[in-house]
Amino acid sequence: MKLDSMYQDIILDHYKHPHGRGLRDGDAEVHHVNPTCGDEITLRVKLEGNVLKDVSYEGQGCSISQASASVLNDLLVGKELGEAQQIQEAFLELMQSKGQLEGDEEVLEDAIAFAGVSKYPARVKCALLSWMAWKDATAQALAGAPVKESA
Amino acid sequence: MKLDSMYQDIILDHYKHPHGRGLRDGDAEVHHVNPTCGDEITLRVKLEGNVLKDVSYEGQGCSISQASASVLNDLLVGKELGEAQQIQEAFLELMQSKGQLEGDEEVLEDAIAFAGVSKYPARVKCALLSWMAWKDATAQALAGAPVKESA
Amino acid sequence: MLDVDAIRKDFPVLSRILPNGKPLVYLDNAATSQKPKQVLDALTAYYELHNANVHRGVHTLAEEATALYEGARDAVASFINAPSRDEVVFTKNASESLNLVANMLGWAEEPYKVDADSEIVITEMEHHSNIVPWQLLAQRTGAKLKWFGLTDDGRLDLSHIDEIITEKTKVVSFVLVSNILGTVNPVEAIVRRAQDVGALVVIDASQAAPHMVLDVQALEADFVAFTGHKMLAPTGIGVLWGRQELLEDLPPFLGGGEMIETVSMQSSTYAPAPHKFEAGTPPIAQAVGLGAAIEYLNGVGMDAIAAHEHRITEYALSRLAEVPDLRVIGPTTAEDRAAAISFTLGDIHPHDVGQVLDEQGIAVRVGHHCARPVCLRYGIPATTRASFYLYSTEAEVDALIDGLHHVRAFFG
Amino acid sequence: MLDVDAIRKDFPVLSRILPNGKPLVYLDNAATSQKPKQVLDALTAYYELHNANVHRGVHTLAEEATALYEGARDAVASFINAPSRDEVVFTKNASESLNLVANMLGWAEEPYKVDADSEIVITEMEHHSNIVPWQLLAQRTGAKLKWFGLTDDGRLDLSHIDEIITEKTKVVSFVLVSNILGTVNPVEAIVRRAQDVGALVVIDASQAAPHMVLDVQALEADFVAFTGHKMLAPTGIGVLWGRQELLEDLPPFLGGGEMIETVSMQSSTYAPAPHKFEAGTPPIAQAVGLGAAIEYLNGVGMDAIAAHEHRITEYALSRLAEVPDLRVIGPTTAEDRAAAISFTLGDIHPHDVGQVLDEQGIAVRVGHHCARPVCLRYGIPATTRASFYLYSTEAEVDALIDGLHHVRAFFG
Ligand SMILES: Cc1ncc(COP(=O)(O)O)c(C=O)c1O
Ligand SMILES: Cc1ncc(COP(=O)(O)O)c(C=O)c1O
Repeated sequence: MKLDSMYQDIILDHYKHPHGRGLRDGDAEVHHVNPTCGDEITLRVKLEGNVLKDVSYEGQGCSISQASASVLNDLLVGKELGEAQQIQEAFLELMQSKGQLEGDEEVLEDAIAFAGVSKYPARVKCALLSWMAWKDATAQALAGAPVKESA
Repeated sequence: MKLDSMYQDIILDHYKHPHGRGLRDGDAEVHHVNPTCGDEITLRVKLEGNVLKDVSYEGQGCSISQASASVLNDLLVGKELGEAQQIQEAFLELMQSKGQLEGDEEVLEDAIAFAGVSKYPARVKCALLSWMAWKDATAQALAGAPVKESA
Repeated sequence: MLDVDAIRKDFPVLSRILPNGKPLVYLDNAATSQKPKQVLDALTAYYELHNANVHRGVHTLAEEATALYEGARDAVASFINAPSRDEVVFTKNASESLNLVANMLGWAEEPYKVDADSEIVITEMEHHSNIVPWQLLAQRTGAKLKWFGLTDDGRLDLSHIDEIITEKTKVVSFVLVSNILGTVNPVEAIVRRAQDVGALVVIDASQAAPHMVLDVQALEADFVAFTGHKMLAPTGIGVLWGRQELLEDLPPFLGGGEMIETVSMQSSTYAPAPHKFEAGTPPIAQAVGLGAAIEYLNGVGMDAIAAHEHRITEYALSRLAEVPDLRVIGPTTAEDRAAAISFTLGDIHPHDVGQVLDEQGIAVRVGHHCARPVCLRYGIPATTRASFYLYSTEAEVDALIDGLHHVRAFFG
Repeated sequence: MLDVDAIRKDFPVLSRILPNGKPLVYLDNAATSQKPKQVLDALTAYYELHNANVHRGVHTLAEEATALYEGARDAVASFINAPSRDEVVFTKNASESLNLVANMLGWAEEPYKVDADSEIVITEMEHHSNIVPWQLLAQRTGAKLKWFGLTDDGRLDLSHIDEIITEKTKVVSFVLVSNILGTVNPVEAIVRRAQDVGALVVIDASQAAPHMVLDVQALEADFVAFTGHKMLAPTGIGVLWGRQELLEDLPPFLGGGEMIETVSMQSSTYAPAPHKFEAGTPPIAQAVGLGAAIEYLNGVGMDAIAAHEHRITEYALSRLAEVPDLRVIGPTTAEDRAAAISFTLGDIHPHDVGQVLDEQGIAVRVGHHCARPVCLRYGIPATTRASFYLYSTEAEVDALIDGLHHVRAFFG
């Protein structure tokens, strides 16, 4: 059934038991919304030198956007920035593939479960919400932006 | 042929040899334009008590609008206002009849030649231009408006 | 009673089988309606036989196109009981109609001019298209934007009406039927107060015109806006009705061809309304399509349509009440209520609800429905909305209910 | 060479027999073009299969409609060689596109803001839709409106360019191809000077997009406007192309659904371009129709269309020269000239010319063609205009010439 290709068990698991949720100390904070559906995320990154020490987040949204933030936390925390960026790019490529790619499990681990989502244009934005927020926050942290108050 | 029903000889005659054309002394002056085609008329009325002493005009436009002003001059000058107004209304009714009326020759004289024009919505406005201008100018003259300078 | 089976045959899309093999159950009518073949035929006939630019031609096609376009204006005027056809302005959608009014009032002379001393009143249940134009006007003029809040059961809270609509209020703009809550608002109380303080009244009838008798004279408003695509007509056409003397007094909005009387490089004068507000080549074919849609609606009868939707709404509300954890956002009875029903389903996100329903062929809308303040008011991120129309059936309601049980099982 | 016979078969209206028994000779293409059945089929397929509101749905129809609508944006972007699809804004017509720019510049921040110290430059051959918006902007901001005059042979008089475009000039807006004179304007000279003084350049390409290759990057303009109905597409759709950073920096125009990022009663933020400028339900079906029109035009080839029209224009100019008392208003050769030809015929009023031609089935436009300043400039009340397109034939030119002889005889 087509639905199962979107709602893999891995996704539903992350949705029901999100990893690393909650806002903790950070070097930069961003608030992103998906105007098409109203999904929102507040996300902070904490750097230590070249290493992504923490990605903490809070938000509301559908299973896809929530699970995707949880998977992001799993995948990126503890990585060097360069590697984290490669993972982000691999995920972006997968999501823009319109169901054509399967994703490299070596790189993306649980995130390959989102391959099925890439067939649904309206949901791709849900899956990308936290990843775009992370990219933005990291850029701000590198630029030395102060932590903003939560909006 | 259909064209001849619009371009009656009477109309072409008035067009080629307009009656009463030129601006003379008046009690009120108006400038009307037909925005659909750019036809323009400047028209003055001169009252003497209850009698329409003169209708003078200048303008540019198609054969229909020019001939109609000429016919108006013929029909209305020298009439009492009440009668002039009746003639105006009869002409208006004829022009709005979409080819259904023939017009009362007793009242409208040469103006019945315009019956064929009433079948052409875009041209009805041409035929009515001077008549609407006359109505407006007469109302202004009665209200005691001063003669405006030509625009 | 409507012959819904016969009506459904007029709408080609309603017999569509979706790529996953499921027949379409279209419950997204508040977003846009489907089109009967009568409307599509009118469009095709227009383009295949009469297509020309309007108003400025003496040739046969131009005369025919003009007669069709202006005939559509007559159809709209009589559909809304307008005192004059010249009060009907064609726009591209309801949003443009509302922006048109907001902009006119910003550029108007006294007594209409909205400026830093003015107040503008809207409500918390407006569609974004009746919020943002007024926020922009307020920002640009310094006027103050105020609004009516909502009661817990999805109605306007008019208890402070005299403090909200005051002597400073220049304009009150509100929705006749909410697209998210389904609430039908009490026009008279608001109009009465607005008239007392001399404020203009704008009514957003986008969700009313398709579903019930709309009588602009009975409403006693100054402006009424609605949109074609929600009432069986093509996309790309909207209507602004306005009282004649206002349309005469107020300044133009868009400038261009069609809306002028005479132009020189130094200055221009404007055509009388409605043309003053119709700059450029109008949506000719779309107006013709709207005329055909109105003919179709009149043929069925607006009263009969309203009665049918009322029945469906009652049935849907009673069946939705059976679904565990389902909370209707908006009035829970069919009284003073239209056929758009929003709800939440436990803590399953509406996006997920919609996706699983879609898998069963059921098209509902999910999100904030361009009325985000309503979601904020009720502390929810979004809703799922099912909305019905003249061709909706009880069987479709049943399919929705089955679908919702399936959603619960899936995420259970 | 075009296979004009084959092309004509795609256009149902071209085989129409008029009520007076005459076959239609459609020479009013500058006012609006006819539509091929490929475009009508695309419209019908959209409504019969995929119709839904766009962007906010997760259901199948909404996804399909969104893909079709956004696919049309891709088609437009590549048709005009836009660097990015996000630079293509859908409007209702070219007039709205031009008003959009004028309004944005009125509400913009520095350095774009047009205010009392600014100058706006247009030309005397603009369509009213590129005059009135700037007059309104000048009135409302106190800016000064200036313009290029015309030479006796229907070209822009650029001899005083340095006095007309100055350091105070904020925006220069001009027509690429005149709808009344047929003149093709020298873009580069104007753009060069505008860039020197830091002014924005707006190009009205309404009469260019249908007839020649349009490359917004080659033009080096900041904004380019055109309209669907003149290029085989439905009424109710226009395009504004704008440079991405400008669209990002400039404020929105119409407020409402679709154009927002997030709305609360207190304030709103806006979606990125192009959506920021597309308030309300867009002209979805019309965009789809425009996409189909572009596919049709690309199939024929814009270069081939331009060459065909050039040949027809040459032939028409040479044959018109045979008609006694006929004076072409505009360039008298086909060089830097498009296929809209205006003329006067002795002192026979154009209205009368058009009427007698109509009687013979020949549809031409008469009047000031929404470019009254051109008529004032040449001291004429109006013109008769014949305008050609990809389906026009030499036989139609011949019919026109015969018709004009008949007109002369009739009023002789
Ligand atoms: C040169 C030019 N600019 C602008 C327009 C306005 O186009 P529209 O009426 O579709 O807004 C036209 C056509 O009427 C035109 O010929
Ligand atoms: C209540 C209400 N007002 C305004 C609108 C805006 O209509 P449109 O998008 O056609 O401009 C809508 C529909 O989206 C609506 O439901």
